[in-house]
Amino acid sequence: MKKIEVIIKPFKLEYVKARLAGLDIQGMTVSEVKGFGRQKGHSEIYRGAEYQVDFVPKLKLEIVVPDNRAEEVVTAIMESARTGEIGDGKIFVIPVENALRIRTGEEGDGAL
Amino acid sequence: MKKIEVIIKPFKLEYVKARLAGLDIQGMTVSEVKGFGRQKGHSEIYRGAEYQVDFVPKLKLEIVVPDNRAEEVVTAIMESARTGEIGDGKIFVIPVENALRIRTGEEGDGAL
Amino acid sequence: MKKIEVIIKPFKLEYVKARLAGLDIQGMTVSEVKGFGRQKGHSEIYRGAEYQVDFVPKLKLEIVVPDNRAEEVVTAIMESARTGEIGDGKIFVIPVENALRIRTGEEGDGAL
Amino acid sequence: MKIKTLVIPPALGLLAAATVHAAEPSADPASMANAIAAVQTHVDYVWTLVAAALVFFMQAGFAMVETGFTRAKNAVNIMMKNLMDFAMGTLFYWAVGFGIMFGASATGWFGTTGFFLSDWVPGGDPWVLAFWMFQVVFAATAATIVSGAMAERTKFSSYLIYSAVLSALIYPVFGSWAWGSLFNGNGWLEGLGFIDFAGSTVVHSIGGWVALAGAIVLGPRIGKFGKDGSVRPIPGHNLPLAALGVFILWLGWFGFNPGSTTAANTDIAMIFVNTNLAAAAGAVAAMITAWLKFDKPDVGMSLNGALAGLVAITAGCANVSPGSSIIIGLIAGVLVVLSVLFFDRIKVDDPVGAVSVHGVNGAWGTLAAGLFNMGGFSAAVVGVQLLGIAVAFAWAFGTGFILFKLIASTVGLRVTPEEEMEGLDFGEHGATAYPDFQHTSHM
Amino acid sequence: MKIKTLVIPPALGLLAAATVHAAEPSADPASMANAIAAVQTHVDYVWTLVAAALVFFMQAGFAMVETGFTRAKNAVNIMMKNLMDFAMGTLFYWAVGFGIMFGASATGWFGTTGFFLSDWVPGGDPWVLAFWMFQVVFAATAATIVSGAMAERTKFSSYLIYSAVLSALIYPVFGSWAWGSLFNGNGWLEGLGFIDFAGSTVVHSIGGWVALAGAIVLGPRIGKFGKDGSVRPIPGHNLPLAALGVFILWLGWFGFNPGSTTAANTDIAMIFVNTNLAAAAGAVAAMITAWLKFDKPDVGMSLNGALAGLVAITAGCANVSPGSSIIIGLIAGVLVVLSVLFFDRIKVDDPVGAVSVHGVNGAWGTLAAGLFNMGGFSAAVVGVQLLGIAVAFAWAFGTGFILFKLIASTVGLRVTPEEEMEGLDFGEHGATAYPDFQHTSHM
Amino acid sequence: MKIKTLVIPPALGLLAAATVHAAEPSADPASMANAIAAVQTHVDYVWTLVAAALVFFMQAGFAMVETGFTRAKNAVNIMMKNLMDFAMGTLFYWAVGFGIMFGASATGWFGTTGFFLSDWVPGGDPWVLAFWMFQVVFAATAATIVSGAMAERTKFSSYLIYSAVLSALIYPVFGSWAWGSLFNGNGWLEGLGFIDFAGSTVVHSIGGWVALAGAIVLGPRIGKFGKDGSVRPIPGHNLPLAALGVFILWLGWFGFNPGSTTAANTDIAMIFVNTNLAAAAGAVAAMITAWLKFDKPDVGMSLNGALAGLVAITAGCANVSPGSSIIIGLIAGVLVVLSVLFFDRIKVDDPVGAVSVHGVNGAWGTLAAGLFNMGGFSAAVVGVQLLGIAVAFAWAFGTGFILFKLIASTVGLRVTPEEEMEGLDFGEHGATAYPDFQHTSHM
Ligand SMILES: Nc1ncnc2c1ncn2[C@@H]1O[C@H](COP(=O)(O)OP(=O)(O)O)[C@@H](O)[C@H]1O
Ligand SMILES: Nc1ncnc2c1ncn2[C@@H]1O[C@H](COP(=O)(O)OP(=O)(O)O)[C@@H](O)[C@H]1O
Ligand SMILES: Nc1ncnc2c1ncn2[C@@H]1O[C@H](COP(=O)(O)OP(=O)(O)O)[C@@H](O)[C@H]1O
Repeated sequence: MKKIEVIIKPFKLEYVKARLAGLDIQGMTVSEVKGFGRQKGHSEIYRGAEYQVDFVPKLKLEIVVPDNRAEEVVTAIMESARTGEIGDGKIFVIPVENALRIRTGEEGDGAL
Repeated sequence: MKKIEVIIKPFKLEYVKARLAGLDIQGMTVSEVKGFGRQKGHSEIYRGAEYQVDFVPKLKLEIVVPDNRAEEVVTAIMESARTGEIGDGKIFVIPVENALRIRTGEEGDGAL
Repeated sequence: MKKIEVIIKPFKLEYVKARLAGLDIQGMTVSEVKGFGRQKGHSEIYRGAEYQVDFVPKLKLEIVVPDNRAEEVVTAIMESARTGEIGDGKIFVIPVENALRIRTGEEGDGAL
Repeated sequence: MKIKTLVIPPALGLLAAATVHAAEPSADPASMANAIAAVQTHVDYVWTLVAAALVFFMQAGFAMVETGFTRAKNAVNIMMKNLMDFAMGTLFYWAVGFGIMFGASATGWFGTTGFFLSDWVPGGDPWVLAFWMFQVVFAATAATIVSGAMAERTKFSSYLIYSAVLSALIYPVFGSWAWGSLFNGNGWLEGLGFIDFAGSTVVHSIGGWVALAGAIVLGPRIGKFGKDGSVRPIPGHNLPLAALGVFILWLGWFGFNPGSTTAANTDIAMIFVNTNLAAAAGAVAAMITAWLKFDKPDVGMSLNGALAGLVAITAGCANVSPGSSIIIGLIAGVLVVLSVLFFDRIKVDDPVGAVSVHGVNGAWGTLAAGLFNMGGFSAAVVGVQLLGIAVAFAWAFGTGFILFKLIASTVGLRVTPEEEMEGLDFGEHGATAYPDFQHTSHM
Repeated sequence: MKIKTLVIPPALGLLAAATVHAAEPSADPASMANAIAAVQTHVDYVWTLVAAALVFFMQAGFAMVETGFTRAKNAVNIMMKNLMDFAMGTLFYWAVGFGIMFGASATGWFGTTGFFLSDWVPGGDPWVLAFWMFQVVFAATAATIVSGAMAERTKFSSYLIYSAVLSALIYPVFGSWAWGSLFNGNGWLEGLGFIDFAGSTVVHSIGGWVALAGAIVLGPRIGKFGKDGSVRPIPGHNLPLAALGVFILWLGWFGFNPGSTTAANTDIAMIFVNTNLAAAAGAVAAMITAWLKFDKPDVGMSLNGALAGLVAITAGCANVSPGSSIIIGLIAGVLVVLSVLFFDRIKVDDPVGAVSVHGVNGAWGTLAAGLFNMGGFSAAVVGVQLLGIAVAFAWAFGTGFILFKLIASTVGLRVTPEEEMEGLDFGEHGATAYPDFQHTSHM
Repeated sequence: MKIKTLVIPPALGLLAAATVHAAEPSADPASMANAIAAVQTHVDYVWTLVAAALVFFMQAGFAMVETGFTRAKNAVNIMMKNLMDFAMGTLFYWAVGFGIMFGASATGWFGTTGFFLSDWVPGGDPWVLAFWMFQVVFAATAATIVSGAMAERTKFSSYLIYSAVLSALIYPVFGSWAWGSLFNGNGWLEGLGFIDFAGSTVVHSIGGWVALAGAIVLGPRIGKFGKDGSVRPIPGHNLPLAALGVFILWLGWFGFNPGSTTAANTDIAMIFVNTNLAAAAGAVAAMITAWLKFDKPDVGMSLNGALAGLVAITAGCANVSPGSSIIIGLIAGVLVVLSVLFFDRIKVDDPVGAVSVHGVNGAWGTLAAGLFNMGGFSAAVVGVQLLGIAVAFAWAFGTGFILFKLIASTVGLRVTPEEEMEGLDFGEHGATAYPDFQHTSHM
């Protein structure tokens, strides 16, 4: 199995979710993160002093999929999360040795 | 070493923590996440319009353990986090190549 | 590629960030987490009852780097995040099979 | 008892006579009658100005309701709009609006004297100052109603333009028709016997219909309506703050309605009671309506129900009985729920329900003031009420629509989609409402 | 100066005479005396009603304190309870409670006239309206006290039932014993000389003891007490809001206590001072007590200390000296800390400390009004105070206990454990207090 | 109408005569004149005490502004400081401060009678109580101003010491110079004709300059200034709360300024209007200044602009015209922006801008009261104003500096760097402002 970790712009969540639903992807886990990268944060003003906000709000999606589905999922995310602007985010593919469903104890691909 | 990533129902944290303490597990890292899966979110009402809350609040635990302890930890979590209802969550086992303790510079299992 | 996952004390973020900038590290992703480990939480008082706060606020940094840069990055983080006190945190090195830049579709080290 | 007095230069010594402290009247009857009148005047001032302070506080209530019902990324913008429509409204109403609303009229259509508070001269009767103070907080209320309906997508600079025009022109002109005679004016609508004691129409409907115009010209927020025509709620970010706002508004209404006597007398008792009963009935009715319709007692609707009751009793608070007030409030509570659903259905995006609360229930309250008149039902009275309702709609929606269209086609009314998605706080103000990283610090 | 007047139909012209504007008295002595009396009446109305508005605002204070001291997942529920016990309380107190509390009594045990505000007829003396307005906000205060102690586990619909019964029966019956003679009633307890100027017992203890009954019948929240008998704090979610609530309550008490004169006179000065001194002393004493016991100046205890001082001075605010007020407040501040610890020890789960603040310190304050009586100490006076305290406990705890047991065994009093864990906001209201995802937007 | 009266023991029956209810005057002229005077007295009490309640509420405003502009990890500490400087301030001003400020003076430099409210005896004239109530909330305002400038790094116990000294000595001594004659004192500065109607200098500058001393002795927060000399903003955690605080303060100012008449008369109208116009002008001017300087309408500056306008009009609210008030407010709004930038540049770290808002604009307002005097410009008047400004600075900054140095070198003024980084909430109070884990519950 692979864990596909994706960093996206927050407003893209709906698009990615819809697209993955189309692929019949059963689950994912989302968290709020701050990203630091080529896309520079804004400069904000606080009581008269300008300051650089280095970190940009992003969402991180984690989706564990069977090995054979990794590619199509990556492609789907790539397409649905893209705006073409700097800061669209990254996809990281990480090996997963096992997955278990707590409720039933199922293991492996069947647990997803 | 293995990183055991666990998605659980938030109120199960105490149980899992207590159980792991029994196994003398030294550390873990917890974060708030939103889960999307078979367990459907509620429909909520906001000013007269019903809407589906697709994401369910979950906790993610990350516990890095020596290879030889992975199984017992997985079992312990499985037991203590289970309610038997849909949405109990998942356990993912991910390979870890190295671990270091920042304070001392210790590496490998000793750093855990 | 490697994903370097780091748990640090929150106020160390600036130091680590500055140090990594010096190494010309292009990006990272930060999230708020609660840590459980040797560093014991405080006991707090709430309306007259003392209680143990088991979890300590930490930041988690995730930095994906080409294999050949992992070591220097680990060393840099180790040095910049250290205070020498319990609870300085951990570094975990996790294998990454692929990375993609959503904007351009670039893959591998070039996507970082 | 020593008191601080105005630092009066000798040349203005006349004033001293006018404000002679009533505590030492001489014994002859005429001067004693004057002394009694002076004390009454002092109570009138205290009451009118305390009431004005309560109405002022409604600005905080509106700010909390609006920010609670909208997203965190626009919270700074909401605060700025509420602060600025009061601050700029104050200056524009001082310079222009008050004269138009209450000045003597050369034309018969609006006042043309009393700009820049020129009715007052040092040493003169200060009543105009007390009266202005009470009126300016009303003008600001009308202005701020619109803010909610246009939330989360309006350019800040364009909002300032709107706010100036409303305070200086739209609100005062209609106000002069209904209330002008309270000072130097003489409105045609009040001449017909139009009943709107504290402003269901003059303040709330005017604000509500301009808000409707604004919401229409702006169009809905991105994501509010699905391509399939579905309504997608965009939940706010802090309902406890919204509830606090409603409590503050309810408090403020105890200045708004009974303060509209601008005199301390025993009439204020019934107005207090009516105000409170209608608000309570509105909240209960909206809760029950929502419960029946959605199977849950919805908090947003219940809060709006209380406000709807308050708006609806505002016109008739001095001429309907407490029992009628309950009925008026109950109907308002039902109405606000149906109205929110209706505007959703016709795809007008009003993030906080301002049109339903203030526009629709302002109209209902104005009608109710005729229907439940304690003096007995009269078709003529109801007819005038209907006329006033219609005129208010035509004037406020009409001028509002033109104003917003004009702004839209010149400086632009709406922020870019990018800015809207990122939040107006950053785009308009370079700020964030909750900038501190460790918001939840430990577990 | 032109003012808006009630729209009076000709048939009610009598009213006009009653409310003749005091500003133009004729010169003969009798009419001048009337004119003076009229002005005083106007001030009385203004003061009573402004005070009522301040007491109303205490609802917001309670809402903020309660939501601050409880978890985010129940915040909407807290808001709904606070909104609805005021809204429903208003209607039930109008229909039933006021008549029971202040009506003429056929039985000697409670009033039986004046339901539905029937003591007022158009054109009649409006004092009953002003008086009702002041009393209804007191009834609602008693009702809302209970909300905090029963927070985070009570079914919303059952809470509404409780709230109606308290406003219509439990509170008014006891109220009629202690305060009935303020209007048409004639209470046996006041007949004995029971001193409770603004309601340490009548409002706060009654609320506090019903709260105790509720907390006992409900049982503790899941997780509050460990199986080993340990006390596990369940911290709230927003202490700044709780602090805001305490400031609002403190403000409201400046209506609660001095407003209880229901007349504008110079007595209110001492009542203001006493109220403020006791609150200050309570906060300081609670802080010090907590500091000594826990080694830290605890915020929750300090805030509750201020409230405890306020509750404790409520009975005696008009008959103890400022110096005594400080002592009363200091003791209240110590007492509230010990009491919170005590109720924890006996495993009564009161999330916000309502029983300790209102029940215990209401009793202490009532006793103190006897002990520190400026007229001199008298065992007889203290005896009556103790009687009143005991009767209040028996009545409120007794009827409260029966009521909650009845509710529990019929419609059910407590939500399911699942719902409790998930939060009442979703289960009861289908809502979330903080629905916006990006709560902390950028770093 | 039956009312509750003080429970008066027979021995104190004299009081009854003094507070005879004005409603039943006998017909002879002398007693009728007394009756009229009594009613006026009642209105004076009501007005003074309602105004005091409004000023009290400013504590909540300060608490919200300060917590909003600082980080979440110090929010409990801010609440405790605001609660405690009022609570302790009340007790110290009762015991010591009031006597120093308004007592008869043996030395000519400060009062030496009237400690522990000893000017009042049961049955005596209660005016001293009403007057004390109004003055204590002013003293607390001065105390609380300092809290903001010293936020996020001051030891709590040391803050309590400061707070006691300010309420008991620093504020009252200066107060006695400017306002002592309002009661039994006789200040040298007022003797020269110093104009400070409601305390631009007496309250705000005194607070502001002590705040400056505190900020300097403490040094900046860790991270505020880069090693390279750069200014690094430390954004607060909740701007909507800060905005709520400003609205509350604005409301409170309607007690602060017009209440300073301590009498109900027609003068309060102009004071209300001036207060409101200056605040509005301050907000607008600060917004525009910030917009020009930073290209964005900054919310923090706009909020501070409103406060700056309010502070600046406080001295002259009773002797400048409405038109002048606008000018005073406009200049205050510009000044506050420049001043905040200036103090940043000279590396004084004032987290909420207290020095700029209260110190600088207090001075400006005091000068403006001379410059814009309605009675005409006089160099002598302006000279006295400048003298007062200078003396206030010397006294407040001087004594503040010595006090803080003394504290620093004995018990210590500042928390450890570790504690500062972790937050004072934990270190000082063992607490967390937002302890609930699931702050954002679902998406
Ligand atoms: N090396 C990295 N390791 C982990 N996360 C990264 C890394 N580089 C970028 N990111 C994440 O991806 C986000 C987008 O990256 P950025 O460089 O801004 O733009 P782009 O995706 O267009 O290359 C960043 O905000 C950060 O969260
Ligand atoms: N493929 C997946 N990848 C990552 N996380 C997942 C995946 N499937 C489920 N999850 C997480 O596990 C949680 C529980 O899964 P769900 O399908 O609801 O029930 P169950 O655990 O009973 O199978 C989800 O809310 C989500 O956070
Ligand atoms: N086995 C582990 N797996 C995952 N995270 C861990 C583990 N052990 C420690 N951590 C994280 O590292 C943080 C620091 O660890 P701790 O044991 O307190 O001190 P130290 O870093 O000095 O060893 C913890 O708060 C926790 O977030």
